Amino acid sequence: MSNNEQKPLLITADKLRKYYGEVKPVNDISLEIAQGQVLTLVGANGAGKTTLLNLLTGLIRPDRGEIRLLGEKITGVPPDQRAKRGIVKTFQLEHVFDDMTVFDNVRTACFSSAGKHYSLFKDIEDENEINERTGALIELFDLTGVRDAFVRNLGHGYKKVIDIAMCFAMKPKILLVDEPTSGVGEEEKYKIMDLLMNQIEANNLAAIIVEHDLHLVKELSKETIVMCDGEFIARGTPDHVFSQEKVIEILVGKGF
Amino acid sequence: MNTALSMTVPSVGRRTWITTLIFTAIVVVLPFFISGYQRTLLQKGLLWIPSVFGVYILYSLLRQVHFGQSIFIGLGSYITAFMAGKYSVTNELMILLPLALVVSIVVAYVLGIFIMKRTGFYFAVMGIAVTMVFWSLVYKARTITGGSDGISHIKNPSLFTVPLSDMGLYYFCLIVSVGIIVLMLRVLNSSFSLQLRAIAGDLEKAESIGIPVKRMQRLAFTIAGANAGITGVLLAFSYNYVSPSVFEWGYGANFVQSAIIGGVTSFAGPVVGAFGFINLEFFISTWFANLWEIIIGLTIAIIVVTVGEKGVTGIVQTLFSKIRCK
Amino acid sequence: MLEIKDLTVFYGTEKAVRELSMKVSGEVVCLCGRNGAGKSTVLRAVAGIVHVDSGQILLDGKDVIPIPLHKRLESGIGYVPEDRKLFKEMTVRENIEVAKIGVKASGRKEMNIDELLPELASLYNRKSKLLSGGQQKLVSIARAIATSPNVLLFDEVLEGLARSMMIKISEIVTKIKAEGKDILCAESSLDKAGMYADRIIWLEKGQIVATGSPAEIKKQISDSIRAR
Amino acid sequence: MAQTIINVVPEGTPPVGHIFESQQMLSTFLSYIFNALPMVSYIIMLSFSLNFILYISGRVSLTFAGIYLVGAYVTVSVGTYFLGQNFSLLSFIAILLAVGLLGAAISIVVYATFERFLKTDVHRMIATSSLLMVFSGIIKIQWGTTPVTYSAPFLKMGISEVLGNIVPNYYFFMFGFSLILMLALAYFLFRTAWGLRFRATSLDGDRTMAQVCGVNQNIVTAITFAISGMLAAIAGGLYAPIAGASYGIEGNALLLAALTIIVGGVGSIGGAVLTAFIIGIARVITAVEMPLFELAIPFIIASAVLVVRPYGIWGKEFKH
Repeated sequence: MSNNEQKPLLITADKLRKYYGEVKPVNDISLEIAQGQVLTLVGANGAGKTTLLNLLTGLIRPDRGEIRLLGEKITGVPPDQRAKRGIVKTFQLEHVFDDMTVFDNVRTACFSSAGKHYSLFKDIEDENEINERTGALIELFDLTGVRDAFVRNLGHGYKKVIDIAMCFAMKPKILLVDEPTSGVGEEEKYKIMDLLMNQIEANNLAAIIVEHDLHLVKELSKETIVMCDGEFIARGTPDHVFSQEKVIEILVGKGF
Repeated sequence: MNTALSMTVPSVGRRTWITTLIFTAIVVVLPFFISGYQRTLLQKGLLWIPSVFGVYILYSLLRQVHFGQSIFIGLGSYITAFMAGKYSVTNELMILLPLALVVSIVVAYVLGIFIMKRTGFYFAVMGIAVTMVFWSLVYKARTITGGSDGISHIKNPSLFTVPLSDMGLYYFCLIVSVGIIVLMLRVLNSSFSLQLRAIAGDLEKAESIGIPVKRMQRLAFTIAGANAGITGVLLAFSYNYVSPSVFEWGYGANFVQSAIIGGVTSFAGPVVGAFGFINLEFFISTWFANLWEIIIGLTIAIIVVTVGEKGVTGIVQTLFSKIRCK
Repeated sequence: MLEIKDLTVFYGTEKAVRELSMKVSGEVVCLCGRNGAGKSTVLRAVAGIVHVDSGQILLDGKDVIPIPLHKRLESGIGYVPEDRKLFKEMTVRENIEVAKIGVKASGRKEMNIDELLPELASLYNRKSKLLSGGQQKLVSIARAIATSPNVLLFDEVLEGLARSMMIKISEIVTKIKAEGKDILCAESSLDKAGMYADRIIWLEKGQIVATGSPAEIKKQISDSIRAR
Repeated sequence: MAQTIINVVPEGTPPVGHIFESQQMLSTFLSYIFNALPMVSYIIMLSFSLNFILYISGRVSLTFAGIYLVGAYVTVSVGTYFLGQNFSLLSFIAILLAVGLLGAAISIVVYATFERFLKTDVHRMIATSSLLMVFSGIIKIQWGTTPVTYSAPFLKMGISEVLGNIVPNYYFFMFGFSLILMLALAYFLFRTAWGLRFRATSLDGDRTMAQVCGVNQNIVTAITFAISGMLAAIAGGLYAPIAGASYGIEGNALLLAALTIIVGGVGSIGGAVLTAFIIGIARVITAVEMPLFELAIPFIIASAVLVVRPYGIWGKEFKH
């Protein structure tokens, strides 16, 4: 943690709060993430992990508190603008464009990130720069074999990877990854995680990864936060965190 | 939308351009071999294509049913009727076409703000509603628009002050239609259409990768409107007559029906649909007199139940691919 | 007695439940496991909501798979869904009534809802959307047991409730068991399952990996975390 | 297009000075309401015809507009044939009920043979709007395109004077009849065992859980379509003595029904009735004050509502 202090703070959340009636999925959480800092977030079902991510991406509005990106207040900024500024999230259940090929899926994100929403008459095949970038991403994420396949015919593992590839196409500053391995087989799990971690490291990104598989968490991350009932209850290296009795108690008892 | 029913939009390739070229060649040559009446039918079919393309864009890319194309056809037609007919200001196509274009773009953009508030059923209904509003305004404003009598005696158009003959008008319509087809094919192959498809596919994800959903939806609606506005001008010149019936919702529905007959899984769909609809209308009403509405209605109902939005071109495509597999 | 034999359910192209066999008779069995382990899918298959790809579900020796969804309650399977799913605009009484009107509970011993769930008596005329989460859960249970089915399925019945409510509902589950019903539950949390279950079945990837009492399973899982 | 015969606001006495002004305003306002009654009842029934299917089974079906057309024509023909100028209230009601049954039958047949195979809302909209062409084609073959009228009930029922306004009794009859139908429907939905099943499968309930509780979805949907068809046909029959039946009136019916849903929200009987009053009265006022905007006013109201409350004034957000 000591080396984080030299790096600039990327995102700061100050006393975020979101209540749904009696349920308090996010209860006055403060969070600071520096560039290149990778956090894993574990917790029981309904502990508020997804709600926290959605607050950061702007899909839901906080009841209280504020979020800053590089010191600039972004609490009221809509999700598509936040995505442009570098806060990008993958979805728990894969959200991909089923009726398009893998290449087109990634290409859409590349066009969007380049701000080319309204170039009406330029053939997509002629946009060399974008196509090259898409091709590079496809290669990077090991999707070359299914480049022209329609996404709806592919398995969950592929869809997850495509989802992640689209996020990288947005040139993110911070990546919020919601359960990258849920609903995916054991072998694919490691492949997806490897791809993800390598890319995060290579681009020196900050990331919050929500993950249920504690085994993976221990292997892959340097810093873990345990969340329970809308609050952070433990934070530190995975080894340290998972040796605490209360954490095990909560994780085993409440499910994960 | 249900994945089992999902459809795909092909990309514009060399084959599409060759087909377009062949199509153009045929319609260029055809008038020399057919009667004057058949030529007007052909001309009407040509003029329908851009409007059907508007419906096609909204349907195949955004999955919305656009019943309101008649609004913009009507606007274009009445602009022409006023300028070249009633008030005799000008019959110059090079003034009328840009004017209709600007008016329909402005109207479409403003209407889009309201109509695109919600999608699906609500979008379709608002499309019908707006046409009916225009219909009623035109119908009631008798002193200006002539009410149900419409406006007749529209002067023949001139192009760069040269008056156009009937044949000249046909070729001008041809140029405009083919021009719009080419433009639309480009639009369909642009990043814009890719992103529209993304919006239809998964709105949440589209937003999360930074696509400005609302604005792009509105732009698609505006493009459809602009297409129809231009054809409205030429349709008015073709008929020499405009009546409030251009604003009837059934007329707008005809474009949707054309698109469905043609099919939205192929770029040829709108072309086939426009010609198919107009010829069906003509032949059925000559052969079976009163039965034409029943036949058209049932045809479309059956097409939708059996092959969905694939239409005639979709059926042909499947047949071809089956033959090729064997 | 509920018996499941070689149950397989596909979710898209992946198997959500793989050749799972188990038996429930006169006890409270709870399926536990991580997200996506297939707990809910088993329950939904028994309730008739998801399509079963192969296998048998026997209720007192009779296969229930051919029975259509709207006849399952009549044949003796009551289901309490994951997130309550009440008819929001209806009163509590009407919610329970819906289950009662269409179903002839032939030959079953009537259950006394007022005795089992006395809390509901004062709420009968209130719209169910105005109830608190715990009260909604009670209504959902009442709706399932109103026609006294022989088998009851509880999907995450303690999820999202306050501690006192959890205790209350686990007591109710025990009381229902005392009426001679077979109960199959799913919980993602061992703590919660331990509050009422006699036996726990730990699922991973749609298969049974461990069976035992709550304490046994808990120890097994904690050990495996420490070992990692 | 329906040519509403708007009873022209009574010319009224010439201005008699300030004392009477407020009373006259009240009288004028009442006259607006009275004159709106036919339109209001027409909108209530038609909109609920569409709304009911949308709310209970989550389907969009535009067939009701065709059934409305058939209802209007059949009432005119049957009324002229059997009753002619000899009008009796009971036999007219009998005709209306018979027409309602006919509408229900058509609706069920179309549903069972056709609509049930449509898979998405988009398909349903296109296919059922094409069916409207079939309906109007049949009408054209049978009755031609010239409007037909049957105004005996309207004329024979006489007029009454209410607070200085002369109002045809038929207006009250029409409004009363539709109100009774809506009350009956409300009674059915909220007080009977079958109504409970309907509400359980509706958008407010939960389709799957209703089936888990033993509700047979197919029967409920079939009855839903029958009720919708009945409402549409009776609306046609009731409105025919005022407006006659003419080729192409289904467009207006479709539009008003749909706009009422936009304003009133899905599945609210109260919302439908209130919206019908708003739109009906607004139409009458504009018909008198600004005839140019008479047909535009429902749309203007709906657009305003869409901007302020996208899910309708009384509506809730449904995802179907």
